[in-house]
Formats: sequence, C-alpha cells, structure tokens
Amino acid sequence: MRYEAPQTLEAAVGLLAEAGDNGRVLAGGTDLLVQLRAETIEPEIVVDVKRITELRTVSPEDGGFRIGAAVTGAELGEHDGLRAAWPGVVEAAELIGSTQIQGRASLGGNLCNASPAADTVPALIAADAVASIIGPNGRRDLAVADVVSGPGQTALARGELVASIRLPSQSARSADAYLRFIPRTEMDIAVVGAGVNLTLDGDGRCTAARVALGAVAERALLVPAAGDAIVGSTLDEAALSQLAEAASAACRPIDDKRGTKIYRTKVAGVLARRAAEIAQTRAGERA
Amino acid sequence: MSKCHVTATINGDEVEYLCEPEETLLDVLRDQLFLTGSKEGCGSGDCGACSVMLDGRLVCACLVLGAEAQGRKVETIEGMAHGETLHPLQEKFLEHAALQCGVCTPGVLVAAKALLDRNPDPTETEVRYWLAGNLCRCTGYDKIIRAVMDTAAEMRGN
Amino acid sequence: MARVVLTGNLAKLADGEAELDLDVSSVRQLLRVLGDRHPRLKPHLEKGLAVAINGTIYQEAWLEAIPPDGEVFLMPQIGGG
Amino acid sequence: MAPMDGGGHDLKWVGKRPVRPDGVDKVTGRARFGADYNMAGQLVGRVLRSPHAHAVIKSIDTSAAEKVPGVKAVITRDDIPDQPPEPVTVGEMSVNFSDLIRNVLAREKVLYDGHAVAAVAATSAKAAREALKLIKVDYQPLPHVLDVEEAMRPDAPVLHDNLFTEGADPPADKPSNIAKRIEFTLGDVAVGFEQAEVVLERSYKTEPVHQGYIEPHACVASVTEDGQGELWCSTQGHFVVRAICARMIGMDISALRVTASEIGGGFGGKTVVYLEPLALALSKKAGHPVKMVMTRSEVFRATGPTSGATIRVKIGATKDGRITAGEAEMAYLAGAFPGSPVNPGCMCAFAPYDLENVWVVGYDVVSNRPKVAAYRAPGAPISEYAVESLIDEVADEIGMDPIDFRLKNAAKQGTHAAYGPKFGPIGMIDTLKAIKESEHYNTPLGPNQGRGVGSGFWFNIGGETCVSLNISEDGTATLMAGTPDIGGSRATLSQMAAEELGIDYDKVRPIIGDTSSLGYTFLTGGSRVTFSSGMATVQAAQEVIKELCARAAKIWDIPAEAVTWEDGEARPAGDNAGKFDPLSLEELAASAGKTGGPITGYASINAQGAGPGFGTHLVDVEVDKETGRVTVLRYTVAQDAGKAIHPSYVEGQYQGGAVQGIGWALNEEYIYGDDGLMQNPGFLDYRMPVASDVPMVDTVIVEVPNPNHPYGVRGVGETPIVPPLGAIANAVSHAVGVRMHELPMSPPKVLEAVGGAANGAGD
Repeated sequence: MRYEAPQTLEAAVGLLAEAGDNGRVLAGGTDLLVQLRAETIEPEIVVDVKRITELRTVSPEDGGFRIGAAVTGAELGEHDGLRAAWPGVVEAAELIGSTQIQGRASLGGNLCNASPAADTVPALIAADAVASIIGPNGRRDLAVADVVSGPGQTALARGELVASIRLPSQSARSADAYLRFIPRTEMDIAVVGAGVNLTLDGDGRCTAARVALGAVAERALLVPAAGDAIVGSTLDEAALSQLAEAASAACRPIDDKRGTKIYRTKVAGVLARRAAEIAQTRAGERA
Repeated sequence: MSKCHVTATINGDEVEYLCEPEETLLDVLRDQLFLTGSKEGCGSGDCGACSVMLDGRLVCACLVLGAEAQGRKVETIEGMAHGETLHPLQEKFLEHAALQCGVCTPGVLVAAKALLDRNPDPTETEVRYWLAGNLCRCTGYDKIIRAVMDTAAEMRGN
Repeated sequence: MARVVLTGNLAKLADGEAELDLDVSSVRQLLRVLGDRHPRLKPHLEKGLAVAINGTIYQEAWLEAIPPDGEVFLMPQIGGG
Repeated sequence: MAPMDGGGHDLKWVGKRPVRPDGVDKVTGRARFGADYNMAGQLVGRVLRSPHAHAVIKSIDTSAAEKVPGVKAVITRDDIPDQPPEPVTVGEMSVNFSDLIRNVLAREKVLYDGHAVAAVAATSAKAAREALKLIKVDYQPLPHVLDVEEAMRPDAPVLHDNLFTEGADPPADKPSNIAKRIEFTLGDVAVGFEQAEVVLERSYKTEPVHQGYIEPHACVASVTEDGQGELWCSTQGHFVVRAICARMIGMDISALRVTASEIGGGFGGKTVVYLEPLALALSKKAGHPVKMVMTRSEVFRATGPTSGATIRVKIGATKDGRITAGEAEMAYLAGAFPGSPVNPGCMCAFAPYDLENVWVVGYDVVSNRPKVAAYRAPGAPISEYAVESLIDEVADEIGMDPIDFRLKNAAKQGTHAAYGPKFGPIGMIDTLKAIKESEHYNTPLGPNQGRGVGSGFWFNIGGETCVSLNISEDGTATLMAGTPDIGGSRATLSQMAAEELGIDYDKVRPIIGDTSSLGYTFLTGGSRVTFSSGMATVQAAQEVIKELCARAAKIWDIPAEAVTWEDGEARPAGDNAGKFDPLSLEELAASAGKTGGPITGYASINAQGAGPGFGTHLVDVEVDKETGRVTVLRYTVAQDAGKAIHPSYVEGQYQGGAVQGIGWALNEEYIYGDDGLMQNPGFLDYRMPVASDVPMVDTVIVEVPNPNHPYGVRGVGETPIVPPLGAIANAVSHAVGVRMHELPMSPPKVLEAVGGAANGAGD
C-alpha cells in the first residue's frame, strides 16, 4: 500500500484516477482504517485529502454554506453560524461516534462510506444539500439524496471524489432537526435515523417539509409522503400521526444485528414525528 | 513498498520515524517509540484506550495512520505529568481510586484533560458524554466521573 | 459420631445414602471411610470436593479436624471468577 | 491475633483510603500490561481461526506458509501431544487436558467460529498475516447448534461422540450434548407446595455475555535450547498458567517461570489459557521468543464468555409471605466443551433465603460456541436472576413490599443454605434493611418509571496462597504476593502489613512475585485475594514480629516471651521483664546482621473459611414506551464486606459489578447468523455500558465480620454482579406493567413486551 497526502484537489484526483479501483480516499479514516485492519479492503493507494484546503474549510455561500468534505464533526459543532442555521445537520454530524471519532470523522466520509445508517445523510437530504464532485472530467453537482445508491455503493465514477457539500440558504421560520435511535446513549450505529426540515408561515402553519429516514432501507430515503402529511397543518395530532404512518410505510428495512424490520418500521415513525416537533419548535423560535 | 519517513512532535520533542503506510499511529507509538502508555483495546475506535491528542484534537491513535502525523503535534499520556509533578487529573484519579485495573486509565486521562482544557466547568452529563468513547469495565464510571468533576472544581479554584 | 451429608449428585453415587453418621475425626479420614464404603464415590472424592464442617467451608483440607458431633456437608468444589 | 474491627483497637491503616502503591505507574502510562513487554529478538505470533461453526478438519497443509520469508515456525494439532480425556488435578483445579488441548488448538474438528486451528511465528506482522492466508485447511462442514434447548434435543448435531451424560438416571447409552445432570434436594418440595397458598411458575432465558475486559489477551514466551521457559502474560493466575502450560508443552513445572504482567481486567476470563501454550510451542519450535496479542475480534470469538441459560422456577408461598418451597430447573450453555458453571448456579439459586424445601436440577450443555470461562460469581447471576424475578412476582401477587417479603424469608446465621451447610454470621438481612432505610427507596417515582429490588449471594473462596515479607536494612518492608493485583490488592495487603508491623503504609512496598519467587499460589478469583493473601500477609507479619521480638530479647538478654510488639517497636512485656528503652523496627533492622541475619517472614497457607457474600441492589428505571429504551436513573448497592480494608476499592467493586449487571440485563448479547458465525465481535455491536449510559452508583458497605479472617474480611468482588439482573428486570416490569422473562431487555424486546411493535406496520 502507498500513502499520499496531496496538497491540491487536482493532485488528489490525478492519484485516484491513476489508481482506478485500487485507490481509496482517506478523510477522517474512522471507517477506512477499520476496513484496512479487517482486510475487507486492500487498496494499493490511500489518498489522504486532509491537506487540501478546500476540503478542510467551511465557508458561507449564497446565504448557505459550503462545507469541505474532510471537515470533521467536531469542527461543524464548533461553527456557530452553521450550528445556528442548520442545527439538525450539525446534531447529526455530532452524533457520529465518540468525542475521539468526532475529532476525525468527516461529512464527506460519512456520505461516501455509503452506509444505509449514516447519521448525516438523512439530515443532509432533508436539508436538500448538494454534493460538489470532482473527478478526471471536472466538477459536477449531485443532490446528496442521489450520491448513495446502496450499501457501500455510490454514484461516484472512477477517480471522482466529493469535494464539498453545499447547504442552501435556510429561509425564515424554517428549521431542521435530526434524531436517531441507538440502544445505548452513545457509540452505536443508528438503528433508525430521521431528519426533518420544515418551514412555517406566520400562523405556525407548515408550508414546506422534507422528511428523510436512515437505516430503514438500502440507503437513506427521502419520504415525500411524510413531508406532505404535515404541509398545511399546524403539526396537530392528526397530521403528526399521518407523518409517522407515512414514515413507517416508506420503510423497507432488513433484520440484522442492530434491529428488526418490525422494530425499525415502528420506531421510524416515532422518530420522524419527534424530529418534526423539534424542528417546529426551532422554526417557531426563529419567527 | 517503501516505508514513510515521518517527522512529528511528540510530547514536545521532535521525533523521526519510518513506518509502513498501513501502520497506525498507535503501532508507531507503542512498537517503535516504546510509548506503551496508549493501549490497544479494540483497534477500531470503540474503546478509547489509545486516546491521544493530534494537533490539539482528541483522537484514537488506532484510527490514525502513522504517516498522517507528518508535521503534526502528538500528545500522549507520557507527556501529561511535568517532571515530578502529576497533572491535577492524575492526582485526583489516585485520590478518588478512579481506577481498578488501570488499562483504560491513560486514555481516560487524556480524554478528560482535553475536556477540561476546553470546558473548565462541565456538568456531570457533559463529562459522561465526553467520556462515552472511553470504555471502562471495572469501575462503573462512578469514581472516574467524580474525579474529573473534582479536578475541574479544584482547577477553577473552588 | 459426625453427621455427614452428601449433597448434589454425590448422594446418588452413594446408593442414595445421603446422610450418614460416621466416627471420623478428620477430613482425610472421612474421605477414606466414604471411599471404602461407596467405591463409586472414590473418583469424585479424589477429584476434589468442598467440605463444610459446622458451617465453615473447607477445600482441599485433609487435615482439618471434624469435631465429635460435627455437622459435615460434602459439596462440589467452588471456584470463582 | 490482629485486632478485629470494633475490638477496641484503633486501626491506623485498615479501613482507611490510602493511595494505591501502583497508582502513579497507572496514571502515567508506565504500568506494563500484557502487550507492553518485549523480549529481544522476539517474533510475532498469529493464530489462524475457524471460519466454520462446526466442521471436520480433513487436512491442514502448512507448506506454503512455511516458505514465506520471515516465517520461523508454524504449529498445528500435530505439535501439541494429545492427553487422555480424564480430569487431572492442577493445583486447586481439576482440568480435562483432552478438552483444553482441543480448545487451544483444534484437532479432529473445529467446534465454533474462531476456534484456533494453527499458529505462526514470523519476523513481522506482515509475514505472519501472509502465512496465515497460505495455510490450507480442508474442512468438511457439519450442522451446528447454538441454542441451549436445541442442543439438548435428541436429534441435535452432537459435538463430541464420547460425551455421555454424567449423572443421568438411567445412565446414558448414547452420546449427546448434555454433559452432566446435577440435582440438589433439601426437604421435600411436594410437601412445601401443598402448604403454599400461592404458587407461581415461570421460565426465563439469558444470553451468554462476555467478561469484556478492555485489555485483550497477550503474552511473550521464550523457550531455550536447554528446555527452560519464560512466559510473561496477562493472567489472573500465573501459577495456574505455569501448571497447565508445563503439562501441555511437556516441561517440568519448575523449568517454566511465569511472570504476571499488570492485568487489564479479567473478571474470571483470564483464569484460563489460550495464547500461552501456543506462544511457548512456537518459541520452542522457532528457537526465538514469540509475542502474541489477540485482536478484539479474537477475544470475542474465541474466549470467555459465561453461559446463556434457560431456567424454570417455581415458588410456593403463604399469603402472609412465607416461602414454603422453591424449585428450579436450569440448563447452562458450556460452549464447545463441558464445564458450564451450572453447579454453582444450582447451589446459589435459592441461597439468599431460609427455605425448608428446595429442589434444583441443572444441565451442563455443549454447543457450537466458544467454551465458557469463569465470569464473576460464575453461574450465580443467571439462576438468581430467575429466582429474584419470581420472588418479586410472588411478592406482587400477595401484595407485600418486595423487601419485607425478602426480609421474612432471608437467610441468617444458623440457616441451612439451600445447598446444605449452616451459615455462620452473614449480612443478608442487614443489606435488605440498609436498602429499605435508604433515601432512595423512600423517594417517589415519576411517570413511566419503575423500581426494582434484587438480592444475591456468592460463596467466596480461600485457597493456597504464599506471601513473603522482607524487612530492609532501613526498616522498610517489601511484600511479595502471588495473586495478580487487578483492583487494588497491593494497597489492601500493604495496609494489613503496615497495621500488623506498626509502620507507615508507605514504608511497605508490595509487588506481585513470579512463579519462581514464591510457592504455588492459586489465582486471583473467587473474591479470594484480600481474604487469602490478606491472611497470609498477616501471618508473614506475625512471623516477622516474632523474629523482631526475639532479636530485641537477644539485645536485652531477656527471654523472647518477655518482649511484646506494640506500635512498631519492641517493648519489655512488663515490669518483670526489666527496664529497657523500646527498640523500633528501624533500629532492629539496622542491627539485623549483628543479631542473626536478615529479618523475613513467609507464609504459605491454604486459607479456609471464606465468608459468604450477600448483597441487595435497588434500581430505578424509566422506559420510553414508544422505542423500548430503558434508562437507568438511580442505583444503590448494599453489600456485606465483612470488613472493608480499603473502602474505596470495595465501593469500586460494588459499582463495577452493578454496571456490568446493567449491561448484561439491558444490551449485551452474542449475535450469530444462521451460518453459526458471530456477527458482533467488537465493542461497536457488543454493547457494554458507556459512561453516559449509567448514573452514579451509591453504595452502602455493610460490615458483618467474617470470624475466620484476622480483620473480618469477606470477599467482595463477585457478589455485586449477582443482584443487578433481577433488580433491573423487576424495575423494568414495574415501569411497563408487564413481566419480562428474557435477557437482555433490549429495546426491541421491551417494545414488543409493551405491545408497541405489534401496532406498527411491517411484516
């Protein structure tokens, strides 16, 4: 195995393109090093992207933010502006692993590891985030919802990597929230995750909502029916029940060591509802 | 494949080493530099026994490649005491009997110091969540949490 | 005479004779007498047993004295974690 | 005789909380654990493990592996001689070497996922890894069985065709997975159930759980050309390791010197050998030292755990709260080889209670899982969980406070234990009263919260122990014990030595001696160290004092009997002895050469009369009825320590045991796929409690002195893991209003119990 730590995106892309299927991107390394050790992957080259400035920077952009793919969870949590605008995305990032993991695990890594249970992905989908991808053929944008295609599978072509993720401008009376369920209070992989991003009007009526779920299908899902269930409502009991039902109905989970189909399906509804209530409170506070 | 040549600052001293590209920082610390205070409990970032500071960030040394430390600052448990003087956390851990077997202790201390350096007045809940990545099987955490809280109080001058 | 009680599977190996009155003054003597009386017990007696004499448990203690009216229980050996 | 607690003597060190002697090493990273030691020229040893749950090994071809540059030795079943399948006495243990050898390195078959098949030693980890990949093992997979009830069925795949049920009536005529049937009877349960006004019967199930020590197994071994061996390892008992390894490798016991490293947790799981014989065999073959360290995955797949079990319990009681009969039938998973702790499980099941009629039956059952190892009060938490759950349900049924119900039936001095003998002075009732009177028990609960009580018992043991105490020229003392110190025993032993000698605690420097420095000493386990090594320490100190008095007598030219030892100095026993200025330990030590040579004390004993341990735990939980999450809100432990030599370390044992119990009760379990392979061999998915999962654990140290120990010590290490399972199960049941009968009470199971999952969509 070879280790390279290029200073520029171009150099990183060049190394990855040259390596073909035998190259891996090293951002935080919290998944990659585990896979290396278990010998589930044996790449010829590992490209450490943490010395590339663009990938390590959070910058305001068009009222929103551009987050470098190698920015860590801890750094997101320490960014006051981001935290204020997108508390759901930040809380999702901060839920990944321990304090130690937080110091390393990156937003881009969480996305590209393509685990169906990744915490930030439902939050990013709910936020309608867009990934900026760079590769041998230049840059392209792709909605985060379309980056992951299945467990461990992404829509990235050979030699491509995610450079940054753009969060849009958050409109007034809008807020997001993310909740996940794990058996312990920390250190587990999500059994279910639910991200909600919603907008209220002056009367507290929901005018737009995006609900996304994690760990209930082969990849994180946007559940339009769950969002539709609360649009036009004040998130009254009936609307919330409908949201929960729609969330549960969208689940197509598996039984595995972390949860059962029945359990995940049920709890997805519970969490989606609870996350919606948190987002509602936050949005209300911004009014 | 050739080894990586790395220069890093470890506990304040400049250190040079050669490592295999797949070797972790923990392997380098333990096997090459004989800094065996950092322990390997899992090798997957789930136990925190190898906690070290990397450029001021708390990390698991088992999830960092040795090569990544090029030009960076690493602080380990071996650098926590100064000369003959223990860090207040080390003193309090002894006073509170906050260790039994002691194998998780170096990692817990490094992590606890990272917390108090950022937050001199943490709540019990904050201490518990901050240390959630440091498994201890002996103590049930009670005396560890008390020792950290007591150190914080003492360092604040209470 | 000491009152000797065999617990657990030991009683079965002693042909159901779970309680015996024996004139023995030490654990070693007790084990010998029992082994002679019930040969099926012998391997178990040799493998190691716990002996409770008036409530105090002894393990591997051949020389421990058994008082004349002692209450003696033979039990499986106890280990620990 | 040393002063007993409450005997009017002021204790200067015993009962205080001094800093442990090994403390600074442990907070600075200096302390050397199993993997922290290296020998010059050492090779890296690695193990090839079975990818099957059950398979015949048709052949093993190591030729390609041996050709890898840097590989110095490869060992398989052919490198460790077989031994007959019969128990052999090793120190205080009875060991079946045929099974042990097969567990350390598979022979005819692999019996579980992770079973060791071969091992290599190479100059680098890389070469060792590459060699493992080149070892060709031809397996013929066989059907496997994991579950205890399935393993007991007549049509189950049989693991060992030479295993016939011991204790079966009539005798077994064909092999099965049931290694043993045992039975304990007290009184007549039929009569007891007739006297009962309420009879409840329930079945319970627990999953195997791992000891979960943070330090993986590790060792370094060196065998020289003249057959001498050195072994450094992380173990609870280096004398036991020596005895077992010497026999396996074919060495004289005295030719093998074993040094116990600092040990990063054991809880029973480091009382057996895994890597040590392999490292010795590899070293012998390679002619170089070999270091071996397990990965966490290897620890989970191939070491420990303790049994999972099914337990049926039946209890009869009168409406005024007197238990008239208790019956239990339990089957414990032993793993791949016989030897589950079902025996103590049966004996402990009803031990906290004063019952006239008890009938308990147990089965030891093998299955395609790693062979169980001891885990804190082996067997007791499982059976007592079931009994404590049903006791609680009976109390509910007759409308009695659960503590009052237990008080009415609690074992006390003179009670015949359900397993036979009469208890001496014990503290069961004291622990119940302590909990009943606690502020915790008298604090109201909130919505969705439940409170649970559970009691527990463990025997504690003594055993063979050596301690030496050498007085240095300056009057300080070095104390050497043979019991590895896992949780602060160097402090407690030093406290007792200082107390006896009348010198300051920090004038005693304790170490753990290697196997060549002391006589045979049984392992650290069974809660025996403060009891047994403490007893030996006191005896060694008494011997030193006797010698000191003799030296003073010589100096004063008076009879030795005319000298007494008080406050660290020799004094004339009375006016008749003559008038002399006292001689301090320091003075006597300084002149030791002139008065007959160095002053030393040595005790080699077989400590008897360990004091039974009883505890009662109280826990409050809150249940999220929509997700099934159980949060432990508050926890209090009361336990009889006999005498707490160092109360902080006693509290630490209580707190640690309680939290291990919380893990066992709520989330820890082995998850296997249909292929029989373990799916969660790591701390990520084997969910031990983390700091944010648990509250502070309050403790009440009850002290009913053990009359068989100079300071009244009982063991305290194991009892604390017995009550939590029942206490937590009872609390969860009270919070959700439904009785659960299975551990772990993980969120999906709790949600199902409250009916939540049944309402959900999905299939």
